[in-house]
Amino acid sequence: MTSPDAPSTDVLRVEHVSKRFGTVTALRDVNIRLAKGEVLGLIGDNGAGKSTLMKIICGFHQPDTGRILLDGDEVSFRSVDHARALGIDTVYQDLALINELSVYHNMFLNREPVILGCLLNNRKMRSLARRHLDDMGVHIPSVDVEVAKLSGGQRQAIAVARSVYSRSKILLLDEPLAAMGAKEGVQILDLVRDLKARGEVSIMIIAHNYAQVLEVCDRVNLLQHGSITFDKPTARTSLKELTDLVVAEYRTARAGLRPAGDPP
Amino acid sequence: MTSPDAPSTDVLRVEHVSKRFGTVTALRDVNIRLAKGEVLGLIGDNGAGKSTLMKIICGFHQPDTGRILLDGDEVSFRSVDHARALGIDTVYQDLALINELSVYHNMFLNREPVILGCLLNNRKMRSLARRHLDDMGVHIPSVDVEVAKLSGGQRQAIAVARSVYSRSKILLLDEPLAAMGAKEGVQILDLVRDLKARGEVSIMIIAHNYAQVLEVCDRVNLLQHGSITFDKPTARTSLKELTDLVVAEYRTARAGLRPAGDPP
Amino acid sequence: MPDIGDDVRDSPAPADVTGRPAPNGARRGATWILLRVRDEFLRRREASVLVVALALGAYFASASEAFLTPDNMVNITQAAAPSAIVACGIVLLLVSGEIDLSVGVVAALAPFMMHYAIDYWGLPGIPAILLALLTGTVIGLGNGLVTVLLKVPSFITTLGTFYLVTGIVLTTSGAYPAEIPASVDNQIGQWLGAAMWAHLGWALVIVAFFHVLFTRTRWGLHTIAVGGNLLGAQEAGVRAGRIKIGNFMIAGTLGAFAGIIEAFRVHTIDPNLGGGTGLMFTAVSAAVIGGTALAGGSGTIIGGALGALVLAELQDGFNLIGISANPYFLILGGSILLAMIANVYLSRLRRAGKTT
Amino acid sequence: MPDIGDDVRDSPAPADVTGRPAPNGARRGATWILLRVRDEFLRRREASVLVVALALGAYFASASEAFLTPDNMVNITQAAAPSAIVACGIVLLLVSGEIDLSVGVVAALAPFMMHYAIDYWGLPGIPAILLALLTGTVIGLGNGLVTVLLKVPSFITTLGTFYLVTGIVLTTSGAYPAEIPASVDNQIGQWLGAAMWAHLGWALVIVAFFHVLFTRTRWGLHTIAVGGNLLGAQEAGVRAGRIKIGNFMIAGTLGAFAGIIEAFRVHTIDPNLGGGTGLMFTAVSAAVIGGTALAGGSGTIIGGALGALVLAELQDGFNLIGISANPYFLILGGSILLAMIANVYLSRLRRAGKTT
Amino acid sequence: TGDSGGSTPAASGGTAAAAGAGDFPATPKWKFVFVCHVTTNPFFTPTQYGAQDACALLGTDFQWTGSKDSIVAEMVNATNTAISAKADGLAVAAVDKAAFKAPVDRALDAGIPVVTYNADGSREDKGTSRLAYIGQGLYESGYALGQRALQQVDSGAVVGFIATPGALNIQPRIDGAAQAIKDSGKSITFESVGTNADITKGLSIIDAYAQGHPGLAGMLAVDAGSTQSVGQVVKKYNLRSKGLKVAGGFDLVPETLTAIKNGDLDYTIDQQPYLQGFLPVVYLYLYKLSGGLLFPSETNTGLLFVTKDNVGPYQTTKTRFEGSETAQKVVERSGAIAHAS
Ligand SMILES: Nc1ncnc2c1ncn2[C@@H]1O[C@H](COP(=O)(O)OP(=O)(O)OP(=O)(O)O)[C@@H](O)[C@H]1O
Ligand SMILES: Nc1ncnc2c1ncn2[C@@H]1O[C@H](COP(=O)(O)OP(=O)(O)OP(=O)(O)O)[C@@H](O)[C@H]1O
Ligand SMILES: [Mg+2]
Ligand SMILES: [Mg+2]
Repeated sequence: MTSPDAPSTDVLRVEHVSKRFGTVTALRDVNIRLAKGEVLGLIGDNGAGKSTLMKIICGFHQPDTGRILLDGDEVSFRSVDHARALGIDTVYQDLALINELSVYHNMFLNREPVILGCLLNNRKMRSLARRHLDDMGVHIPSVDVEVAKLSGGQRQAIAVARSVYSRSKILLLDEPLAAMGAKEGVQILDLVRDLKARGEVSIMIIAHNYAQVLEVCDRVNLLQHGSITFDKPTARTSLKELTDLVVAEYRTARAGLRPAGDPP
Repeated sequence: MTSPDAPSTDVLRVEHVSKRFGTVTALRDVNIRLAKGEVLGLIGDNGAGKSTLMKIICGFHQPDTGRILLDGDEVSFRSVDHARALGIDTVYQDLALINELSVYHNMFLNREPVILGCLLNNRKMRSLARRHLDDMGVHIPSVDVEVAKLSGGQRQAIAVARSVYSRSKILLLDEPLAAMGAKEGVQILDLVRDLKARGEVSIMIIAHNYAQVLEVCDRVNLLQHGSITFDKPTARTSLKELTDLVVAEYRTARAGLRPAGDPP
Repeated sequence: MPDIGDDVRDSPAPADVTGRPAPNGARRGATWILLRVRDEFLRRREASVLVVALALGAYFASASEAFLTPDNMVNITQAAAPSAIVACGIVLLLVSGEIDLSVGVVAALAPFMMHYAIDYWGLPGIPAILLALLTGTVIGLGNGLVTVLLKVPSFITTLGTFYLVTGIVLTTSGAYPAEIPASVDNQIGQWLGAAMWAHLGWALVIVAFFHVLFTRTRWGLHTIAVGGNLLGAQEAGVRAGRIKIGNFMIAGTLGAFAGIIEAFRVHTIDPNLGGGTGLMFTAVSAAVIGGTALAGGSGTIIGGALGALVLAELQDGFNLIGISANPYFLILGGSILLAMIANVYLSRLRRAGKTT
Repeated sequence: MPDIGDDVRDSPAPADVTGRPAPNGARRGATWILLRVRDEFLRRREASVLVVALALGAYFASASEAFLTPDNMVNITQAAAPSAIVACGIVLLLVSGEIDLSVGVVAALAPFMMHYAIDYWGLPGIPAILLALLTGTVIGLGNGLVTVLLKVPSFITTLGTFYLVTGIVLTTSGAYPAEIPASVDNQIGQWLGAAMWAHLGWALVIVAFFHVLFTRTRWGLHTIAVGGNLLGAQEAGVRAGRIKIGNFMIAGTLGAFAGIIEAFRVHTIDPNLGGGTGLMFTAVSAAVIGGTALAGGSGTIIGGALGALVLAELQDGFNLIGISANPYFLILGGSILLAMIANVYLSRLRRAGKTT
Repeated sequence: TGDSGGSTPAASGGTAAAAGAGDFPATPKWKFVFVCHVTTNPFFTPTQYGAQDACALLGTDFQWTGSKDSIVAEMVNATNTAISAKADGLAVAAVDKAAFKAPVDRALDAGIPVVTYNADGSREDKGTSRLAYIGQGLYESGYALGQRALQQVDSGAVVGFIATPGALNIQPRIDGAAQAIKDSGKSITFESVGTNADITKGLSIIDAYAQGHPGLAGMLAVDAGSTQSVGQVVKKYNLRSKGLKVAGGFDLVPETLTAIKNGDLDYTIDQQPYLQGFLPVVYLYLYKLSGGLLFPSETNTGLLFVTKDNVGPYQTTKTRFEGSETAQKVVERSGAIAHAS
């Protein structure tokens, strides 16, 4: 869909980004690009740094080194709010829901429609929330209920709906299907496909289910121990290749029994 | 592996259990049985009541009606602690980790080895924790780190390790692979297979990935809107049957556009 | 005061995913309206405190004829108003996960600021009063900045401010009360607390305003979000620092305001007004009685005001009956325990009885 | 006091998953030990408060020759000990997500119980003292039961108990001080607070005991779990109710004990011992200064004790220098703010400087 | 030398004359420590002015410390600290008969002269080995409060308000008042009612009590806040016309004086707190100067009933002697001095 060296069409470029937490190096010299209308899959082991990368792109963390380019211009996000104002929206792996708030308030948190310039438009939030959740095939007792009372999948649906329906330029989805039922999962993938078809929005999806990644993504990146080690269009790879890439390491480990120390 | 009407070999039977939360009926007249050494898969939509059922079996919720039989004897759990004393252990969907505590303290929470009758044996907890996590192929910076600082998959690994290594009679796993990477997921399934091979423990797994369910489970139950609607040995069903069962409903819904009201 | 938005929820409400029969015909019409009113009442978290407040009122009315006289009503509203007003700020702070111990001494400082501004610096009445309020705002800002930017826990920040402001009040006043300046000891003073019903009026206006702010604006929603799940709120882009600092400023301003109306009421400017931590303590108690969680994330403004009312009723009622100094505390403690056990029991009933 | 288990962590520590070079040879030997000591120190959350306490000590020692005299050391330990002891209970309670406002008046009640038991009920000294301690335990039990079983927020439960116990103290004593009974005004009294170093001894023993309880036993671990994530702890089978009730009982007992040693020290049984909420307030402040979160889930016993020391140093030091009451508060407030900003800054340095 | 009135009464001492004051020899700048039970109470504002003025006069220094909330342990701590700091003299408000024995002994052992002021143990037991007491007993002043009320009341209900029951600075006063009424043998019921350290709460409480108890024969109060509130409540409900025979209390804050003037209060007791600060400094100074030959003398600072008749000067003059003014100035008076006929 995009040629590897056409920066002009890239809505997002991450260049040489590193990030340490205390003594843990979560990311080292990572480069990523996302073209307009593209869906990029990001895969990798647990603790590889995927979520950290995403949180840097959405302005939650600040990178230690490196820079981020939006439509070719370097940006430095002061906050999540700032990044969102520039069109970047995120589904977090930990969902970032407020247990104390109702479903609809969570869905519109920090993006609440108001009337008279200041009063919350609860009516609008309620009906939109209900519609979006219906679209996703997720049934919840009521949009007035506090999210603390919902099931795992219902909670995830709220987080996904919050971002997917936000009409932003760039969507970052961190394991959006992790707690989703088979049926609801299919429906969300449909939704992503719809968005892609409209070509307005560029999406980056983190997922551990490679079949799903291959199904909706245009391109796959593999993050290993904080570095990107693989970058191919999905058309030119396969489930087998991805599985082999990742599981190979595991096989060797298993074959040689348990490694003596911690692997690097 | 077990004949359907041999209650004598069932380590666990759930009979006519119902549960309401305020106005939401999460479970209605549910019957489940689990034979010794059996691995039962429990599948179903988001919000179907799977986690609620599991929390009743492990003593966290009390059922409104119905009863639970352990090795043929009716039991009434006063608390999670009580159920655990009787050999039931659980991986919760929300993981039940204490962010403020270290990895190893979390792994041994409420099951801490002590020396001199009262002092925590931190040395033992540390080394065991490290070993178990290595077994699962999960790498964490250090077992001394607070779990709040870990990635989603790392956190899940801790919750899984906590229960899987507890040597209890009955293991309840609520979406144990949801946040797991491909590699780590394979390793945990291996672990479950190991446990099964030893034949000591009976396992109930909730999962949305039917392929994985078919791979390790002996039998599958489907929970729909609070009731069990399907119960077959995995040998006599297939990925297609399960998918059709669940997604059929979705197809009809999609075909007829959006349903007018909320479905029942 | 029902949520404005409550009437827009669909009927039939999709309350029961597993298909509970829809409301039947009989529920329409008059019964339906009654049930709606009952539901609406039960839906409100403040309902149980209100019942407790009413029950206490009924008890004291039966125990003493004087309880329901207008004079005594004035007395109760005057006792409840300052803590209700301060409780508005405290509820916002507690909900957002912070606390302000200094609010009571800010109440003592504000009337002195007014006094200094008028009598020493020659300001006219109204600007002097605004300056006094602003002092509260600025102290709140200081508390907020130290807490949010320097990351000192607010308990400690405001403990420091508490002593600091106490010291300022004592050194500047010589620990001696001052008189209300003549230039405000007139109509202005009447409006600002000296008149019989001034306290009630201000309390109603302020409580109503903050109730709307808390339940119907983004500020309130974000306050809950920040207190309920700080990380989550930040991930969602909520500016947690701003919210907290803002709430400190609100609390400081309201503390100053409470101090001013109290000074006008008791007609003296006393260095010990607010009783050190006393006013803060009463306001926090009112907030918690009203259903605000000390740990943050949930609360109600009206509940806080009702909590202040409950405390004022207890104080007034037992004094009306005439309990002596020593057993007074015994009885007060016992009644607080009883009333709050009843309150918790009522809330549980309420939750069980809710039909939606 | 390093964790006993700290020495068992593997070397090379797998600190850096992404392959930071292993500790090189130079780190072995003497340097290595020094670095280990430094690391061990930096690892401890109490390190920053300790530095603040030492810095204050150094400042006051330079400002007044009398500061480091043995007499003054006794003064400081006597001022710090009661709040350090009470802070142990308060830390446990705060960490498990609760609070006890009544602990200060329990301190006032306990010596009166001793007095009644000996002088009115004819008990011998030691049993009377045990009875007095038990009174604290029982009040704690009551607080715990009402909070846990009846689900009244502990702020309100213990506010009720606070007034209740105040009432009991005042009515039974006639609001008048009593004398230390003769049968304990001897060696027993010396051991229990009258002797110069008794306060320090008790404080060290109690703080050490609760430090071990908190950091090295299941009780402490479960206390953190309950306060950090109540639902999660319950899901893991931790008996949250028991932990909380137990901690209330500990707090009550320690309150009673603090009251008794204070009564012996000042050699009078005063209904105002503890100053109402004063002692509780100081203890909570000490706990929070020491790094305990008001919202629960984390804290340290030693930090609480150091917090009490910091407060006692400030009080003693400024008195020694000769600051009078009114400006005293101003200076105290300012120094609390400064000291705590330094404290937070030091903790941040500490976290950044940690090598593991 | 008298004009050292800074804005803060507690600022330590006055301007030290390098040479001695007057024709006294040069002395070191002796430092006297006052330990008070309610350090920030307005009652003691004039006391601090008194100490400050004496210090300015004599070229000495003083420190005002103790407890804010009448906590004995804090006072003991402050006393011990003063001993550690090698103070040159101590003035202690001995509000407890047992607690100060050991500290005072220790101070005397260390060669530090100690006097007590304002409170001197209990009635039957002064409790310390202090050199002298300067002041008027709290209990005695309360007793006087009650006795004076008896001039106007023969029967009925009398209430006494106390801000902080059990607090050592005022509990003895109310106990004294109760005793005076009891001793009279008249058929008067006396009830003590707690108000609050916070004057705003206190006012509400007194208001409620008055409403619940129509027909009170007397309303007394033992602290400044409660006294002024009694005056306001008497005025608000015009209790004078409803059978109230006597209303009185303590201290001289402006609202109280207004109430006296308007007749809402019959009397308030002036304990002359200025002298309780001035005299201890003078006595301690002379003791030091004379090498112990001039022994401090027991001084009853007396009490003064301020009534409608003599309230005038109190109201019209703001003065350092009453705490209402920081600057020192001469208060002119003229005419005959009231005296018993
Ligand atoms: N706030 C933090 N403080 C300290 N360490 C952190 C923090 N966040 C992440 N880490 C560490 O950084 C590494 C990368 O974490 P990250 O969450 O990015 O992994 P991930 O690729 O998203 O893994 P998963 O698939 O399990 O979600 C992990 O080792 C984790 O422990
Ligand atoms: N504590 C609770 N209070 C109120 N309602 C609850 C509570 N727990 C669960 N529910 C409701 O019960 C229903 C079943 O929830 P449950 O968590 O059992 O679903 P689940 O099958 O595990 O779904 P998922 O696959 O999404 O995890 C949901 O509608 C949920 O909202
Ligand atoms: Mg992740
Ligand atoms: Mg679930």
